Amino acid sequence: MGRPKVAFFDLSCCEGCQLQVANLGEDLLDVLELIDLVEFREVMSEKWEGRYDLAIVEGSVVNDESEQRVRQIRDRCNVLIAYGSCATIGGVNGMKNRRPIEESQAAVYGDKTDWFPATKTRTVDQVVKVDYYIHGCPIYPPEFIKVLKAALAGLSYPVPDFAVCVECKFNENVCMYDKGVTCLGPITRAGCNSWCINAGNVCYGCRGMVSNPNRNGAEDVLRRYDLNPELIANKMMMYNAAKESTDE
Amino acid sequence: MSRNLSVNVEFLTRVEGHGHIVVDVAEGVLKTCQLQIVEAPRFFEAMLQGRSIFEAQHITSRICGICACGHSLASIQAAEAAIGFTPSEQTLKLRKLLLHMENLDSHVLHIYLLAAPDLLGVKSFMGLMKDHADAVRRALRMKKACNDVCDILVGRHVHPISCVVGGFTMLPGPKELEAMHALLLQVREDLAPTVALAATLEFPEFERQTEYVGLISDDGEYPLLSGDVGSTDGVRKAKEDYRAITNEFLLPHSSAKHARLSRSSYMVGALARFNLNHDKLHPKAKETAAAVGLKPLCTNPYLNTAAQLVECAHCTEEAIAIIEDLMDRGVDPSEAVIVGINENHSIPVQAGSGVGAVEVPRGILFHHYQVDEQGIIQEANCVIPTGQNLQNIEDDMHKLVPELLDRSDEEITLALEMLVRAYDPCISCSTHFLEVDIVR
Amino acid sequence: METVTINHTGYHIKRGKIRGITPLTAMEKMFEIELPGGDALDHDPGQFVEVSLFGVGEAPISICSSPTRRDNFELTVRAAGRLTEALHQLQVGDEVGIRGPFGVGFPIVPLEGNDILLIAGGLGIAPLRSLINFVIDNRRDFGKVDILLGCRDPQSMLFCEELAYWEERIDINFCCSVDRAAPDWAGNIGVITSLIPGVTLDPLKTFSVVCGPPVMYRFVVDELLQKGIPEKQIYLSLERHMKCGLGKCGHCQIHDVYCCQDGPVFSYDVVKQIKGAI
Amino acid sequence: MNQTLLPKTRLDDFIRFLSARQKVIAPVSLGNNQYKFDEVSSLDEISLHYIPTILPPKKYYMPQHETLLKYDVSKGQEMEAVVEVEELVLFGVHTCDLAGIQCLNMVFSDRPKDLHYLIRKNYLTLIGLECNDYCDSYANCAMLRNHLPKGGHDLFFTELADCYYVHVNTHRGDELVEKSGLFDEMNTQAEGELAELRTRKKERFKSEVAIRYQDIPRLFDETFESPVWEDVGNRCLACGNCTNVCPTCYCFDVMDEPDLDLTKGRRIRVWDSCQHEVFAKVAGGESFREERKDRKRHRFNRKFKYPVDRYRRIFCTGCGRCSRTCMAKIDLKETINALMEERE
Ligand SMILES: Cc1cc2nc3c(=O)[nH]c(=O)nc-3n(C[C@H](O)[C@H](O)[C@H](O)COP(=O)(O)OP(=O)(O)OC[C@H]3O[C@@H](n4cnc5c(N)ncnc54)[C@H](O)[C@@H]3O)c2cc1C
Ligand code: SF4
Ligand code: SF4
Ligand code: SF4
Repeated sequence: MGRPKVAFFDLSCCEGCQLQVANLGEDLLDVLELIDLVEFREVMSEKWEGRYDLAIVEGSVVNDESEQRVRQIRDRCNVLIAYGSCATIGGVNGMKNRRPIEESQAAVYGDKTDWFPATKTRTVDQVVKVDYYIHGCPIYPPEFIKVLKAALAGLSYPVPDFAVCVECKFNENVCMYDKGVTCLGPITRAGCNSWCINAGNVCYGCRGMVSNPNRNGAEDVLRRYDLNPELIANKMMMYNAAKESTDE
Repeated sequence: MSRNLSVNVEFLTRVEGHGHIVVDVAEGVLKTCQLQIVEAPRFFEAMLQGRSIFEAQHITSRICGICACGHSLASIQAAEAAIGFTPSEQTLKLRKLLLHMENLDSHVLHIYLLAAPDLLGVKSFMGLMKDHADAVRRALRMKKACNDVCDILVGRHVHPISCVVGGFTMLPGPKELEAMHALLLQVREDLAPTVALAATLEFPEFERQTEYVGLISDDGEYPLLSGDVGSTDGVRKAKEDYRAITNEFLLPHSSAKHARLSRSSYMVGALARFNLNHDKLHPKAKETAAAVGLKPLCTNPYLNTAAQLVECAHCTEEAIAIIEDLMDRGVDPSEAVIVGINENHSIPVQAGSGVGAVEVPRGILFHHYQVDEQGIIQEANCVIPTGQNLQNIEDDMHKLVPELLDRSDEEITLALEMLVRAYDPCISCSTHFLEVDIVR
Repeated sequence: METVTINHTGYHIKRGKIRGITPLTAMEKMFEIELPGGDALDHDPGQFVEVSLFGVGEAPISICSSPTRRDNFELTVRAAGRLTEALHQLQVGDEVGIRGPFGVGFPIVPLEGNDILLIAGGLGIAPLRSLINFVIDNRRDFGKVDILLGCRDPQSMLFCEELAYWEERIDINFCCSVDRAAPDWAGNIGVITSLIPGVTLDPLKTFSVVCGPPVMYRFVVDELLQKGIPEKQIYLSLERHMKCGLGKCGHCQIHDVYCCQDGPVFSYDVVKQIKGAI
Repeated sequence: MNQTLLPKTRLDDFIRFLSARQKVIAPVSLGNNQYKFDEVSSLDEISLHYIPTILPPKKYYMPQHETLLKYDVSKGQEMEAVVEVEELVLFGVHTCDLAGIQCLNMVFSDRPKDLHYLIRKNYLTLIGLECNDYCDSYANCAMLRNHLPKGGHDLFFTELADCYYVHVNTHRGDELVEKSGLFDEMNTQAEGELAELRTRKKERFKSEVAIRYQDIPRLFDETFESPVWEDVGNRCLACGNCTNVCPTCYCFDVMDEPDLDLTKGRRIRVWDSCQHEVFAKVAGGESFREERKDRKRHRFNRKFKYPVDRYRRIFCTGCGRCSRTCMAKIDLKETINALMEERE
């Protein structure tokens, strides 16, 4: 068997996750030893007509056109990896679901909204079956490599289902709550090595929530910080709104 | 010659985002010439309404992964202006450093991985691997270096973490400065062979009189993070008047807004900056310009790539200078901020309106916010460089296509693709998709 | 940082070679494994080994063969996750890592000379098979032997040929039931507990060993107690997640008990003390 | 064994003496009144007056990620068991953390022994430091009688007016004292000062909860079904901070980390937490501690009840880390008080 044919695709997103892959630097060359990269629009003009062993998809589904594209990709690939928050949980694109789509359109395009049709933001797995998830905005490169290894070996990759706090403690950071600001680490699933807290910022929840978060408990904790309820809701929904609004 | 021609290239590649080019020539006469932006709109402005101004950087960084640091800087500048906060000198210095790294990183990506394949006649960097493996390795090494500097400085390059309204949540210590310095010295080494390679490249010939727009200032510094907005047609306005510069308008074939100033269109980006401020470039950058034969006022858009190379030299030298200065003076660690959404009230907030104008890789980027006294965003607006360039690209195409009609379909298509790529468009930013559709 | 090699730790694996693979159902396969040099595993019925494939992981699997039979041992594996699915991909001649045997198996000594009632649900028949064959090979040491087996449906029944053999033997009472079946099924239909009242036994002389999915225990134990079997004479094999098998990792801990070292087999009077164990 | 004195003015020399021989680990400040054990090379980097570090020194005994085996599957299941070790001196370890290490020693030397732990432990030198005063209101060391040294160290320092009173407890400790040449003879004044300090501490350190040490296990036995657990479970976010920071929590997960070539790799163990929902899940999907209250109760019992049955020792050192770190403000002393009230 030859090297697996791998292709990268992007739906609606900022393409930062592709860049994270391009940014692997010389590690990228090691990865390229393992796979046969057949499509990567951002950096390649080559096209592949056959089946993909692995399709790696970034971005959310936000209109009929992107829905069609992702269905075509699924039909042509054996294994599909959704990577980046936009693809796995909707990411920041999901925020627009929190108000009627017409309102958002009007805010940006005024009376010309008809020219640019849009739908609610959906995650890739709300449209087609997804085999592997790499969460994060942007993806954490070591996790990308980990999942790629699992996919190439045909093994499952269970996303850590415990809180970012765990990794944060491993890294011995001073807790943001002790510094007087709120952090979504306790309800966000780990896997990023507590990236943001290591850099002195709070966790924004970009990897999505753990499977059974104590939402009431978390809101109680946040409420102790002089925040109005709307800001709390905003905070918890920065990345998680797409799942939230369509699951209802 | 009266010719009908139809070329159809779907998914223009090696650009950030998705677009189509539609050219329609019937009987030798150019009828339509459009750059269609079919990228799905993402409604960032709408998402920002009702949120804390302290979240604006985090959210708008996600407009674009390639210029995430640029968006962050413009967003922070606008946000700080809106709430009436003045950043410290150290903070400004570190932000300048970050912007240099952003421009350097993006330019290296564009020059080597996106533009060079065209100029060397291959399909992509994968093709380069055969005859120019060293160049690819060098490009990846330079990119990695930029990336590593950003990791140290702001946690990561894509969607920087520590650079926020108020300053930095993490500051480099002596060890970190040392590490960044070493990385940049290596970039400096790699730049020499890059310039040598670029000097051998032949850029297509094409000229069109164009208005160039960018930041201008009265001090001796090549303006990237501060200054007024000016043009080669003599316009000069405060950045708060950005709407009078960009005059945005919508076209049905593009989900991105277009812009015009004194003429039907204008250009922003490395070439515009070079044309406006070449005398302020670092001597090393001026040397580079001479080596690749770039002279002001240059009206060949294909040479935007050359101007990027000149800026690479400038940014590298300036970044090294900043780091050396910081190594001498030391970074004051007590300036690190803990902000979150300001629930600790560490930053005073007042109602107001603020504009940020920053020269990011593809040109001048504007962010504009209006906040209430709680720091809640009432109104937000972003004007993206690629959006400003779209009309100019179309105008270039209008002039270029008739000049090319005696060439083959493939050559015309390639020339158009290369033209669009020379602008290094970031359609993700302006809203993603580029497709060439020539009907003659 | 210096790296020291250690000659033997609890995490050392033995390189087992797969000598035979028998597909049992759509989900389960039986593997016959040979240790280096043909060494015997030296296990007791009811013990388990940690089976490992480097790059994939490790999982506890009960030994389903009797120590009285041949030198190679057998494992019945249901494809349930990472490791077990990878095991199902293997071929005869491939290697697997083996650690163990671990744990305290079924109590042979107290059983000897007494009547025994063995109750298995689903995959629980795998560890019990090891005991059953041990009993058959030492048949004279035991009194009356009853075996009750419950399965989801006839398709999921394991070791069908052996079941038929046990059924034929006159010195063993074998009875099985399925939760649901097609109309052409001639056997019993119903949950396993429905078989217990039908067994005639002398409760004070009977030792019962139960093995099956966690949900089964409550109901079966209630029935056995109803029959008058003393708590001390009921043995259960508990399943817990395990990572080390060495009584350290904490996954299999129920109260102060580590299933991997102190179990997995416990008598009911002990289990009863451990709140939340079943 | 014996006692000796180190004048305060020579402490820096002693640290430099140590760091010339091997890496020295000591508490350093992170700001925000928080500390961590980290590498130092001189006294000025060390915070001698510190409250318990974010992570206890267990991270040197059983690192967060620890390699157990290296494997290569190119020719079958080939492996080599390894321990990654480094000679370290841990300086300034408080009595609660010494007790924590003693607990871990018990667990890992219990049969079957864990050689990875025991071998690494041999590379570590432990120098204790007495707390002359309470750390903060979260600490509950007196209740567990860990405010006084109970062994487990090579050297033990107690700060007096001008010098450190040093207990030499092992041959290794003795060697450091000898080789450094920095220590003075014991004198009666120091003896007197130490006695005085201990008397003062006796008054200052009183059991923080009104319960006797020996009665604690029974309390947990009797309150297994208490509604207190319900309340604690409702507040708990299951983030696992309390177990990670605890000096006596040692649960772990074992996993393989293949290299990019997919043939070589490492089998590692990583700290795990009984507070995670998946911790006690088995293949059928059943979880034995599905509810947060079950998990919280399990953790408390694993400190105050179960280890007493197994190792005859309470596995809480009284460091207060779990209460200090909990953002839901679940406090160990409050919980014990609530349980006691409940029982009455
Ligand atoms: C003493 C003992 C004896 C046993 N004997 C046998 C036997 O003889 N035969 C047999 O087939 N089995 C036996 N088992 C059960 C077997 O050990 C489990 O099925 C084991 O989990 C299989 O490992 P695995 O790597 O294949 O599955 P895993 O990958 O561990 O998956 C097991 C289950 O857990 C879920 N899961 C895995 N990871 C996660 C995660 N991170 N988050 C959420 N869910 C997750 C999976 O979906 C799956 O349902 C025994 C268990 C014990 C304790
Ligand atoms: S900083 Fe955030 S992620 Fe870290 S421990 Fe605190 S709450 Fe958890
Ligand atoms: S710390 Fe939070 S926001 Fe940051 S990368 Fe991790 S999950 Fe995302
Ligand atoms: S239970 Fe809490 S107080 Fe006790 S040793 Fe652990 S962290 Fe310290």
